[in-house]
Amino acid sequence: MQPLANVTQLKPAARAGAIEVKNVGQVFKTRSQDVVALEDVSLEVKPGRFVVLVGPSGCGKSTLLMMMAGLRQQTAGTITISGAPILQPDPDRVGVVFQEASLFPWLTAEDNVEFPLALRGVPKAERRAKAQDALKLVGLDGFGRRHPHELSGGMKQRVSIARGLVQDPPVLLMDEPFAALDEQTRMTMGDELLRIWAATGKTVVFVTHSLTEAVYLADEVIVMSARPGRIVDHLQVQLPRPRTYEMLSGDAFGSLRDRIWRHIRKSA
Amino acid sequence: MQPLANVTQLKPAARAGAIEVKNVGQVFKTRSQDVVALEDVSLEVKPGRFVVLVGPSGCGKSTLLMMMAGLRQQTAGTITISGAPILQPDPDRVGVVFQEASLFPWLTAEDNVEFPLALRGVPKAERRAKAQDALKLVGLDGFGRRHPHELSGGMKQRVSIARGLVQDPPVLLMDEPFAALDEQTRMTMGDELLRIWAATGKTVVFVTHSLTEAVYLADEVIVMSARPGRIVDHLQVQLPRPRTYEMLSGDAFGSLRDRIWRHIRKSA
Amino acid sequence: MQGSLAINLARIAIILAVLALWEALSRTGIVNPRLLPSASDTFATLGDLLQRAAVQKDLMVTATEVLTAFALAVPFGALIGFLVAENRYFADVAKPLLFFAFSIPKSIFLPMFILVFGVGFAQKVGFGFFSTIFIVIMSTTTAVESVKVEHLTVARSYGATRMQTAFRVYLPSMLPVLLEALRISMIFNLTGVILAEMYASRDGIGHQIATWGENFQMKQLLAGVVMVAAIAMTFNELVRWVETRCSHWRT
Amino acid sequence: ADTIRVGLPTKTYWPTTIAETAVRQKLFEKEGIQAELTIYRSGAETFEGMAAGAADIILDPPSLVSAGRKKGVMSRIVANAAMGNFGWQLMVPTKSTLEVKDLNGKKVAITAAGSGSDLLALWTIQDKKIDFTRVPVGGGGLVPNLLAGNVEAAVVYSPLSFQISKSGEAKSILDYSTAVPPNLTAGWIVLDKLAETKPQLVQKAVNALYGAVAFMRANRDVTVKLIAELYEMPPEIAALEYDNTIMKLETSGDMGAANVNAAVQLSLDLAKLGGLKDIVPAEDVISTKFKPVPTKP
Amino acid sequence: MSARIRISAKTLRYLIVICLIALWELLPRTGLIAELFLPSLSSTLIAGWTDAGEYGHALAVTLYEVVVSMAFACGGGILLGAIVGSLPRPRILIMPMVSSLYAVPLVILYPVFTVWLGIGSESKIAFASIYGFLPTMLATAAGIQTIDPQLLLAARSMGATLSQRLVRVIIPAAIPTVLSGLRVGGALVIVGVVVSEMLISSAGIGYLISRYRTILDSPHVFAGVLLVLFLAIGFNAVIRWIERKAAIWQTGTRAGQANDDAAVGALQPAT
Ligand SMILES: Nc1ncnc2c1ncn2[C@@H]1O[C@H](COP(=O)(O)OP(=O)(O)OP(=O)(O)O)[C@@H](O)[C@H]1O
Ligand SMILES: Nc1ncnc2c1ncn2[C@@H]1O[C@H](COP(=O)(O)OP(=O)(O)OP(=O)(O)O)[C@@H](O)[C@H]1O
Ligand SMILES: [Mg+2]
Ligand SMILES: [Mg+2]
Repeated sequence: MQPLANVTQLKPAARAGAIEVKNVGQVFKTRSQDVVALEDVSLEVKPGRFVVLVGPSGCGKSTLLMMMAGLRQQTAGTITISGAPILQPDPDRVGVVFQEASLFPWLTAEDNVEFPLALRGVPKAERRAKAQDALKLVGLDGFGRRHPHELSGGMKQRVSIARGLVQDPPVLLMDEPFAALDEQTRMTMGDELLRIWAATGKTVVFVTHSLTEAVYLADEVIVMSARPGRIVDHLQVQLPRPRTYEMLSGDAFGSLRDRIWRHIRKSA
Repeated sequence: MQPLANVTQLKPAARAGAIEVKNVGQVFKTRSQDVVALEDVSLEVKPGRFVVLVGPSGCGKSTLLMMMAGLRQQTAGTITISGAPILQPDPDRVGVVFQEASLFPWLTAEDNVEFPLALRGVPKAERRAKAQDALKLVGLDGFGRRHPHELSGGMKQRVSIARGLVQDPPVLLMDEPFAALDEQTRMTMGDELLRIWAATGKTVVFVTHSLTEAVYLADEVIVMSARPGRIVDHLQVQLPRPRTYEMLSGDAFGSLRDRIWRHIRKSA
Repeated sequence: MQGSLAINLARIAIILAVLALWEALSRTGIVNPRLLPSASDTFATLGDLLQRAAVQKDLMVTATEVLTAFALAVPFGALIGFLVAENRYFADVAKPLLFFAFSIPKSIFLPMFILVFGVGFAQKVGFGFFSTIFIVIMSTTTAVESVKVEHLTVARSYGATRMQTAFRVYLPSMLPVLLEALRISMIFNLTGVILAEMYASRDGIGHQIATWGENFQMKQLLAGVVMVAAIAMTFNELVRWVETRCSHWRT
Repeated sequence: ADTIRVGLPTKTYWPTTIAETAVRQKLFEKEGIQAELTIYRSGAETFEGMAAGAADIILDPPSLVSAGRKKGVMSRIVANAAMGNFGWQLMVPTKSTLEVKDLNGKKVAITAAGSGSDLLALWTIQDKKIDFTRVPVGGGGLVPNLLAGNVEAAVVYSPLSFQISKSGEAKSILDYSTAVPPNLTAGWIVLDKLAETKPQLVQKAVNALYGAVAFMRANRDVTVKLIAELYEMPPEIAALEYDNTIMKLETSGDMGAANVNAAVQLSLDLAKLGGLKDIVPAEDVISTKFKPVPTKP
Repeated sequence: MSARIRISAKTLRYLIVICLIALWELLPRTGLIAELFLPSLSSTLIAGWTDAGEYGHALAVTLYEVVVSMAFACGGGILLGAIVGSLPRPRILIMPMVSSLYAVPLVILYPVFTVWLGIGSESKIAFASIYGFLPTMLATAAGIQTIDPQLLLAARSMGATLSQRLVRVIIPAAIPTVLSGLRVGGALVIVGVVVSEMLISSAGIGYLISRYRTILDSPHVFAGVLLVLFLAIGFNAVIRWIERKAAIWQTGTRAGQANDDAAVGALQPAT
């Protein structure tokens, strides 16, 4: 385990949206043995970048996201967001879309989306309007009054994405948000996300298993290895924006995808 | 709504694993209005076939599977499995892998996998052995003693698949089983599934959003349209078996994939 | 594990603090020591009382009655509660009636128990049972209702029988609520038996306690209360032990 | 041997001493019967116990017999046990200077509305021509409330009354054993049915009980020790209880005696004060069939 | 399909109630039970009617005590139960102590309590509040533990404060358990008030019950009991009303699914 001694100094001047992860480790204590989920992970994300995190199942992607969100404390190292260490959840700095939809079953889709706004005391009319917009964005116009159990798996996930979007934080962490979606919806939503990102200048950290999606969306792709999770590659995707579907068949795209693929194949 | 009059005659001689869906419809009553999820769906699956079901999010794939499993009653039409109508769950005829992992949180991974066997009174030693095999198959060797909350999203899904496999029924219904897996694991598991399928002669109905995966795995692909769900295409995949990754770049593969893609794009 | 040590220490500290406060209140005369004998006096009396063969016998009698009533009420009540929750028809018929029965002070019915059982073991157990069963039924019903549908669906898809669903899905998911109910039931049960003993009895600790109370023997009364509380706490700890063994999957 | 089930209203009450003495001196055995003692919470509960068939012979005031007859429970007093409220006192804290007449408009604790202490309080109001509020505080609440000053006075039963006057916490301002004219405060009661079907058993039981009374009168030390043990009290207080209560109990128990009818009537009249409406004639609550022949130890 | 059954369930329930009422009248009349133990319904009603004023006053006193205690017991119990249940440390530390505290037979100590609280309404309210508070709190805290931790995680990520998590996540998610806590706690409050009035007091229904009982006036005793029954009926009606209001919150659990008609059949396990 890393000692906590090498804590970085606060950088008060750092811009909103910057993420700095330094020598972070996470050890889970289970009854039988200790599980080292992440070991010595360091990465730096400049504000406004779209970063995609890929890696084999169980390598610690969700765990890393949870730590960035302040929902779990790392057992070693430090995480700084917008220049200040993140010690507890702070919706003004970071928003999360979870891997499992985790909607509140007693609220309708629209109330679920409004939830984070309600917490902040946004007036009813304003948050209703925002929720409607977000639901329209994810293609769930007209489903606002349904309860989660009346929605399909993909619809629940989309409500969850909408809930993440209305929060509008400078850093958005998304854990496999499109996993339950069909390819068409997935593309539409990917483009939509890129549009919002470009317009708002958010920093996005996005976990996915689709390498095509990874390259299509990312400024940078971070590749993690299997247990214990470490960073094995950090690629810059130099493809021009806006991205188009034609690029998918280009050479640059193919070679990036291949490079990631080799890493994953090696470590899975 | 269809009257129940046109019930098909029982065909006692039908072979195990045959599925027949006739004019099936499903209407959900919600507080505000009635939702027609499925309308007049008919399909026939010969024993031992590998059928993949694709369609836009919310088109009724999960609902159709639930009805085939006897977990939900259709509001119109009939469903026959192995020659007899399915009116309630019957694990001797049909096994299900659910879209959401739905593991029992109070059981360890291995106890979760053993669960269906324990219900049938399989002796402890035997079911332990089978569960170990199934866990090994899904790459979770050594994770047997963990509880679901100690597993990653993809791991939970794999436990759920293992639980479906140990049951060994003639018909296996799988609802997006690989959605949370990375591409490498997904491929390995797909090949594993095909191997088991070929060896046991099961009928498999498999829901996925990955069109590549659909064509790679299937004997037949059934394409559904968005609400109300109907069958818009039923393709035979004539690619030879065993399937290889080289086929993915072949023309036959590409044109099948394109054909499905056009349907999905139209209806989503 | 070091966490549980800290918690145990904290718990002991709280108990000691309460005892110290009790002792201080009484010693300094802030509270009339005749009305609230000091903790040390009470525990000294407790020691004396426990030496007595008669008190030991009373404790044994009460403990037997309490355990018998409990052993009868819990399975029986859980079964009814389960039926009520499982069967809509039965629920519609019985739920309001059961709930209604629960809100009536049970001590009104003590004479009826004497009428049916006479005075003795059966009557105490009967009343203990009667005081407990309704809360068991109600808690079971609620516990059943909080079970997750997905888990039931999974079990159904594997063809689980009614019994299997009950023991393999309902029971584990209901466990936290059920154990809490068990605790509360035990307390009701204990109070029920003691009330019955106070009402009419040849032996039992409740009968003793009533006498001490009516004769303003505060030391004995408090010591008796401590005894009863100790029985209940022992049981509590037992339930807690089961709880920690069964619920480690919750975090 | 036949068993007689004796129902007693409270543990620390003289009937318990009588019955216990009879058991320990083997008086029931000498009569060829066995006894089983059950202690109830109060007079009314004891009566219900008998009505429910859980007790054969009980000790209670005539008023309950009267009320019971109106409610379909047919019983009678077969032996006269006491002709006064021995040891019952109206008490105030030691520091208090209040007299009985000063209690006008004050609060006086009783155990329960309609109980023996309530009757005595009502009698006080009527007899002393004053008015005070009767506050039911339960047996366990009498002394605590008196000491805490929630009430100005309390009607206290024996031996509690001796105990707190001995300890110097309270003093008596009215002794009901002398103040109230003699009336039949308590007698041994059996159901009519039992008296008819097993008169022998009833006769033997009263023989043993009055044998015990005789024994107690003759053996002061043994009895004081017994009281101290039963009541869990120091011997001094047990001695007070012996002198002021046990020694004043009826020794013959004969319901045929000349003064009995009037004494029962007076007792019922007092009960009327407490709100008793179900009054039957005095002769209906008593039975003269059994005249105790004290068993010799 | 369930409509017919539902009606007949209701009918059956009424039939049972009518049978009980008939038995109440007939058993004492035929002499099968002595009037001392169970006076006939008619004589009970007559007793109650002749002293209607007295009973009316008693009911007012009791009702006041019940309502106030209910606010303390249920309100406080749910709130504290939710807080304690959602914080693991205090839960482990406090809960065993609280349930042990409840194990102290309060009824026995009640006479001593009156020394400090007086014998008026205050002591009844205090007693009934404590009596109903602990089960409500314990039940709520237990219910909290069945909540999906993922939901709490989500709320935390959105910056929900402790009180927001309590009101917006924990309580709604624990609604079925909270409701049962309310039921149990409320019923106990009624019992607590009546019992404490029976023990020590000079007003209220419990006082009347124990007073008439001391002089074996069973019709008047049961007239009081009848009033307690009415209190219970009234309380039951309130709870059912709340339950109906809350039904929408219970989606996703067994209780909520009862509303989904297609799923009703699905709730019966296969045989
Ligand atoms: N609470 C926990 N206790 C013990 N081990 C845990 C716990 N949570 C996660 N783990 C372990 O940590 C590792 C990383 O888990 P994590 O959920 O971060 O993986 P992931 O990269 O998100 O995987 P996936 O793609 O399957 O979602 C896994 O091996 C998992 O078993
Ligand atoms: N219990 C219900 N009540 C009302 N509507 C429901 C219910 N269950 C499903 N639906 C609706 O039925 C439709 C089909 O749902 P289903 O879950 O079958 O979709 P799906 O094809 O599996 O979608 P996905 O790919 O997103 O999982 C959806 O529009 C959904 O909103
Ligand atoms: Mg993950
Ligand atoms: Mg689905």
